[in-house]
Amino acid sequence: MRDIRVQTADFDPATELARLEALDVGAVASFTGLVRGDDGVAALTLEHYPGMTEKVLRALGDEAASRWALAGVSLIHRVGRLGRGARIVFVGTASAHRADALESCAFLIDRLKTDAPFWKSEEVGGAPRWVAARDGDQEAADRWR
Amino acid sequence: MRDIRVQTADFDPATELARLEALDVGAVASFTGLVRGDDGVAALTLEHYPGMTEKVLRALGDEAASRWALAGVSLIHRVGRLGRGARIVFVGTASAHRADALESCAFLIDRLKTDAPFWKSEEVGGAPRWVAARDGDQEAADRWR
Amino acid sequence: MPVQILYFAKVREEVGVATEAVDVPASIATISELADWLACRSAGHAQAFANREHLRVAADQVMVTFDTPLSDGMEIAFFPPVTGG
Amino acid sequence: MPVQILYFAKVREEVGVATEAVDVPASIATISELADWLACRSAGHAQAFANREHLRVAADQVMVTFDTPLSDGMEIAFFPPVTGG
Repeated sequence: MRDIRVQTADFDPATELARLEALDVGAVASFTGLVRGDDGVAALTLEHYPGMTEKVLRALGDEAASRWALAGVSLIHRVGRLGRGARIVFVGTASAHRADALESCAFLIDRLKTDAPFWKSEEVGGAPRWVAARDGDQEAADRWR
Repeated sequence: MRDIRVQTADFDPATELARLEALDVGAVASFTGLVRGDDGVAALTLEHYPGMTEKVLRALGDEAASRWALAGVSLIHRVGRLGRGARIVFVGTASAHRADALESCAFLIDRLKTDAPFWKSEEVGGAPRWVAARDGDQEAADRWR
Repeated sequence: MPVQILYFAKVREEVGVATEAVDVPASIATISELADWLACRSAGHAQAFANREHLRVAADQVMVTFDTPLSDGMEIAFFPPVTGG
Repeated sequence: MPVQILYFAKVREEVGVATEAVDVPASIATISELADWLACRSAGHAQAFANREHLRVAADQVMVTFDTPLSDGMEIAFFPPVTGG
């Protein structure tokens, strides 16, 4: 099962988990990223590169499936304006082995952060500003290379 | 938020995820373990050591909270007879940082596997047999020590 | 010295009971010595305690090693390596 | 040589347009040379291309380095380091 989507609409982690559980393989891992409410950011706006984004996410799904024994991968990323507490990204994996599910889930979110063409602009005090890339994200992605 | 439970009843990962998301911190990771349907096992029966089990799970929650910046931990383990595809265990973590959420989630399931007094008996062809401990589980737990 | 003994999983099946309250002779100082003493109680006990490598022990609900000293009124549990999760 | 140029995020704001179809002189062989040539189109372009270290580039929707050769009809996108997830 491979479910890879870029969308403005919200998604339901429960629906995604249920699809992964239904694969009947024993281990399901997930990661959900949300707009944090603790740093004065009222909302984010996510821009992306249509076409390339989907291509990169599919390639990451393929790489995960080649490195770990996976029965299923869900990769959902939202774009557009997202308010405080809104879901941004979901990564879900299913495997017969818990290490495969957990590691591939971490791999997918780490590599998505540096490889997929999304850009966040945040609203603080009414004014939008572009979010700067973090060195830590590059380091987290590099440990999978 | 700390939610640690041992129960015969099923649990709903969606409810647990929603509680973790409501902590408003940005990153939620989860692991769900289920009875695999691919190796001829019709059902599992899980026995545990009441009292000690809860104590060990609470101690693991405390250790996770001391090692990573966590806003929430959910740790639910079922006991009793569980049919094919049934949920066995849920680990959920919430943090402001995705690495903290993902690593603590892996830590909790790895250490639960070797430290918490649960024992699985599986039914194959009608006859129950005790599941043997796996060396790989010990190795997975040892990397966190 | 009164001690509460608990058995779980395969060990419980071999011994034939889940719990037993025993009065341990004063000469027995460690869990290891307790295990040797318990092994003499029945053929089932002997079988359960035959291979220490496949046996784990908890004292007052904390996993310990067999050289742990025994105390009055302790709850001692013997069981196989755990297999939850 | 016709090339389709795309700009995203801060780079798009600096340049002032999201896309432009340009006809690149035959002397321009690499993406690096294309960037230098585009930088001369306006003050906004100059600003966007001033610091290569904060610029990423994709050719036909694949992340590449600036020394990549340019081909006829390529889709070249310039953007800041990505910040999704």
